[in-house]
Amino acid sequence: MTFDPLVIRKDFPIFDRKIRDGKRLVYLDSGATSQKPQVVIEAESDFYRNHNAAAHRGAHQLAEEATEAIEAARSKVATFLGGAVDEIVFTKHSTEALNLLAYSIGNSPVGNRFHLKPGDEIVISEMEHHANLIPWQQLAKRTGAVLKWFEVNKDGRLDLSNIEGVITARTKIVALTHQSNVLGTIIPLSGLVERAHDVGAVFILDACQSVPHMPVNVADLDIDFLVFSGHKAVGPTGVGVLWGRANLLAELPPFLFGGSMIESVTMTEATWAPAPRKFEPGVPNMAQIVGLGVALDYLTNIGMEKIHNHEIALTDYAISKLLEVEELRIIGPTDMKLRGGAVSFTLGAIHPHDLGQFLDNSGIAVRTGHHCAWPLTRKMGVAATTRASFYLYNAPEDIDALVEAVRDAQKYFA
Amino acid sequence: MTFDPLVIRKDFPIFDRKIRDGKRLVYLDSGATSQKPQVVIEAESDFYRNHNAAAHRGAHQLAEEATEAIEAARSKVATFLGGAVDEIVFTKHSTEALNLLAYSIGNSPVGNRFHLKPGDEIVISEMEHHANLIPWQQLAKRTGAVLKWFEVNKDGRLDLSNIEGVITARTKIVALTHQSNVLGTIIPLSGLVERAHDVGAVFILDACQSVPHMPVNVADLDIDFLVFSGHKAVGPTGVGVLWGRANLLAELPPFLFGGSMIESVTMTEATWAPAPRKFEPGVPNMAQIVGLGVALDYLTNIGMEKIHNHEIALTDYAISKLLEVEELRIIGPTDMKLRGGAVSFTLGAIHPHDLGQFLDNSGIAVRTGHHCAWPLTRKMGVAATTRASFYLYNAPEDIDALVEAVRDAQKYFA
Amino acid sequence: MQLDNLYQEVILDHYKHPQNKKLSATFDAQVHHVNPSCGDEIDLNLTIADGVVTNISWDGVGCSISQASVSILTELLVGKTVTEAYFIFDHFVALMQSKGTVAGDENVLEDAIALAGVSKYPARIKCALLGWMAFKDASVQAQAKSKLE
Amino acid sequence: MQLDNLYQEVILDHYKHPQNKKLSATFDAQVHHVNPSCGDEIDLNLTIADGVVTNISWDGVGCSISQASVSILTELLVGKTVTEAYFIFDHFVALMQSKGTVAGDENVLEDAIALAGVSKYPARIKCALLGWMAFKDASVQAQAKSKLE
Ligand SMILES: Cc1ncc(COP(=O)(O)O)c(C=O)c1O
Ligand SMILES: Cc1ncc(COP(=O)(O)O)c(C=O)c1O
Repeated sequence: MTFDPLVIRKDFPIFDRKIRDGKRLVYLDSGATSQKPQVVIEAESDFYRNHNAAAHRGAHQLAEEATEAIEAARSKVATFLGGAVDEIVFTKHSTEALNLLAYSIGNSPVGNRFHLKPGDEIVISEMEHHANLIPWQQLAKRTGAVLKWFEVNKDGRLDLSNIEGVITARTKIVALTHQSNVLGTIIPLSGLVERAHDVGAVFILDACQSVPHMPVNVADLDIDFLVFSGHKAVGPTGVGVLWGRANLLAELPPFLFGGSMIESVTMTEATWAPAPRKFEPGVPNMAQIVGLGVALDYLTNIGMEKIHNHEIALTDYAISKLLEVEELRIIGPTDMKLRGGAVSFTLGAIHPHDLGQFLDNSGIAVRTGHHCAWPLTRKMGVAATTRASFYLYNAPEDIDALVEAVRDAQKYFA
Repeated sequence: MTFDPLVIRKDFPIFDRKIRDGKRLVYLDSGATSQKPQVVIEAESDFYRNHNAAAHRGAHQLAEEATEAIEAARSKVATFLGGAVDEIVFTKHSTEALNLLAYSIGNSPVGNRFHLKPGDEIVISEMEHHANLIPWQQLAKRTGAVLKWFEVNKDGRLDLSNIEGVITARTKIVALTHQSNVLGTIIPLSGLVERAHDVGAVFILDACQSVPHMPVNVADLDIDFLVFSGHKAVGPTGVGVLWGRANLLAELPPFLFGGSMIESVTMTEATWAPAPRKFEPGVPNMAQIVGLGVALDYLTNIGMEKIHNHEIALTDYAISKLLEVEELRIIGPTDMKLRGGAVSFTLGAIHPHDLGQFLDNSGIAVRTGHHCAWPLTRKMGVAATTRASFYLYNAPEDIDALVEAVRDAQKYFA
Repeated sequence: MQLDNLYQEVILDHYKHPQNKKLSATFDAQVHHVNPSCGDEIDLNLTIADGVVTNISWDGVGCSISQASVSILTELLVGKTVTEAYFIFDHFVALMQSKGTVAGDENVLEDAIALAGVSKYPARIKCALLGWMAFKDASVQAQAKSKLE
Repeated sequence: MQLDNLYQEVILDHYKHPQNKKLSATFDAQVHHVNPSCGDEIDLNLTIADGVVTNISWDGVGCSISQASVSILTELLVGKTVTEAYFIFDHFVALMQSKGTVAGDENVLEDAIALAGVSKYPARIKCALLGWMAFKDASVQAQAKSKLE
């Protein structure tokens, strides 16, 4: 099957609508959230119409079917990531998954391998989304651990010149984003993971911007934990994934407490079910989990490798076209070997808000601002940027529309 | 408009399906999760098909529409509960909402009114669902606070004979369930709330089993926080609500950290946006929030008072019919003035699992077990019960089917 | 009735007349297992002599499936070598997890074949396995103990 | 073009030639406000003498809407009594939050009426209000200070 974004687009009902009085929707904001194919929308509806009941509770047929449905989705996620089924924990989004890790680590008693004491170190980078920055910053404050980070250099890559000085014998946690949601930079993982393991730290990967866009296999990467959000991977809103190595999930204390995560409960004591149940109290976001399973099937059927190649080609085209625009500056690497399909830029003195508004008026949806990575935009010396991010339903015509509108904006605000 | 469950049922597509090879679905498990009307299912789909984008981010039309959609839902929830719009925090379920409170309280520094020190007291009851028990039990362990509780007496009511001894000057938090999910007991709130406020404690209401079934107004009840789950109120899975008084939400530290909940961020420090944003990091469960808004509209159009009266009548009928069955024992009050529509019972020596399986075979969905309230079932002297729970789409014919099948089960297992 | 596939005569018999349901005074290992989703509990005592299961006794509360399953287990495994018992155990677990796709070998499982229908009711598999998991746990403990002696 | 409703000539003029964009050396109150969703920032100095706004100066980074809005504000409010300034403030905020349902009174708002189109773009309302909120904050501080003196 050849890869044709215009054919793929037909699977996504939202492209049938018009923007700002009749304009074609040019959706270049998939880095924030992706659009949903009809099969995913239908999967959620079908769950409600035919199988809705509280999974893992009740011995009736609907409850059995609901259980079967979410457990089947769990095994799809496991296969997609190359992990084991009991290593998949469903959350509401990657933000929750990262907070789960930070709080569970914070709950670890003395003697537990995750226990943090004053002076222990947590390593992140200046490139992190707030979701992979603030939870660690606050955990450090609560425990007395020290937050350290890799800096970002002028061309938007991690400064790894002093990797031994950043990840040290005191490091317990290394938590990094696979691909920057602002710069598009993909970090060189293998050396970092190796160094983390050499010093006995666990390696946590924020794969929000990579899992939806390229083949990611947790075993190949040799990481310890990974998070991503369903809504960025053509899945429903309200569902995210934490993957963790079985032996680590076994040792990690629980985060949220409630029904169905227990082994036994008295008024004063509780013991926990094995993972993943231990981390999933309450009636699950069942319809969303089912939808996510179908979303990953959809991506798999098209092929993650093909999707990735498509995005690389598109990004390459976008960067070359954008760079032809006077005063346009790409914030982040321009070498396709170092990056994925999120392209941030500035346009002379035109404020991104104004540019974004102008683009919107032409039917083009981009994101503007600091993209929830404020320390990074500050470091890059810009107050805000305009970001175009691509996915499987984007075509070169979308890039052409973007570049043309950027030029028009220049005239408008001149 | 007269209230007719058989007409209402037509709004819920799941009742078109058959159970166990052709039997009518008699759904008596709404206490675990409710079924969804077509309008709610359609609202989620419509969001994805027409308005999907990351709310509160991006200046494009879809993002505006998505923002507008979830904020409109927020104001519907506020109106439904009698609170203010900024007092509504969306979570994934009530379990998360209760954990949010417990963790945020645990994050409160010295000087904050929520700060807990060793010796401070947290009061719950033996009637709590695990979701309103374990978070407090674990918070007590983390902070050195003392967990106390109201006992439950033989007929399944709170023992309030020593209210002054349980809620004392040292009490900082009183967290109680409005209606027991096992016994159906509705607790007498006003005296408890008054006592909590007299000693300066905050009152948290677990309204999971009341908000979907009767008019609940936070101002009338004079409580401080309330939680409920959308999926039990004909809403989507994956969305819950925390309501809190504005001044208390303002003082409460945040729980989950990430994007869109901040005022400013550096690598080492962060400050927070005002509530509700402070408690809602990450791309929200948007389609589910929108669906919940439509669910509450649906309930409001029918009328919460009417729904409540219907359930009272149905429960009254059910209890009288069930009590005619030999060896059947109702666990919980039988006086309709003290209770709502969740009826737990035992049937001689027949184990609830076996009874539940038999009922399922007749198309009747009930729940069996300890219903995530293990200390309570232990206290009531039973290992497990069978629970039938009612909602607006249940009719007397469902009760008749239940009672007939219970009698058949007695013969089968005799 | 469809339900009869689940509640076979043998099961209801064992449920009404459970075998070896009285904890022995002596044992090599004693375990307590719980099914957290329903609160069912079992205590099981096990004695192993020279690699042969010589005694299994139990007590507990639970549904007909869990009670019958452990009752059948005691009759089936006493007298078998630990190796034979593990072979039967594996066979039984595989049958339970088969979602009704395998029939099970009556020569291996004897009366326990009556539990085959359980595999079509996912929520009940844990009930059927409760006693078996307790046995497995106890056997590991008993063997560890005998190695120490 | 539809966008012209938002980007009126007056706005683009003020954006390109912002008024009073140089922080004064003296002031009764100085505030720093931020729009957390985009990172735009403003510093604003305010002087109030005998109940009259005598000086407003500012500096900052932001989009055309936020820059024009504060520029217009400085021309509009200087010379007004605090009471008049608050009246205009309330009128402006109400216009911004109106979702395009009210027209705004040009006699009250003068050049600021040009921002009326913003109210139809919910994501931009905060931009238009950034400087106004800074002014309000500063005025409260300046008055509190003058009471103390
Ligand atoms: C009284 C009560 N509290 C809390 C919960 C937990 O609700 P959820 O699983 O939706 O978080 C339930 C429902 O199971 C309940 O009945
Ligand atoms: C790199 C990265 N990490 C984390 C997040 C947070 O994702 P979510 O809002 O779905 O939790 C995002 C998306 O906004 C992201 O791009």
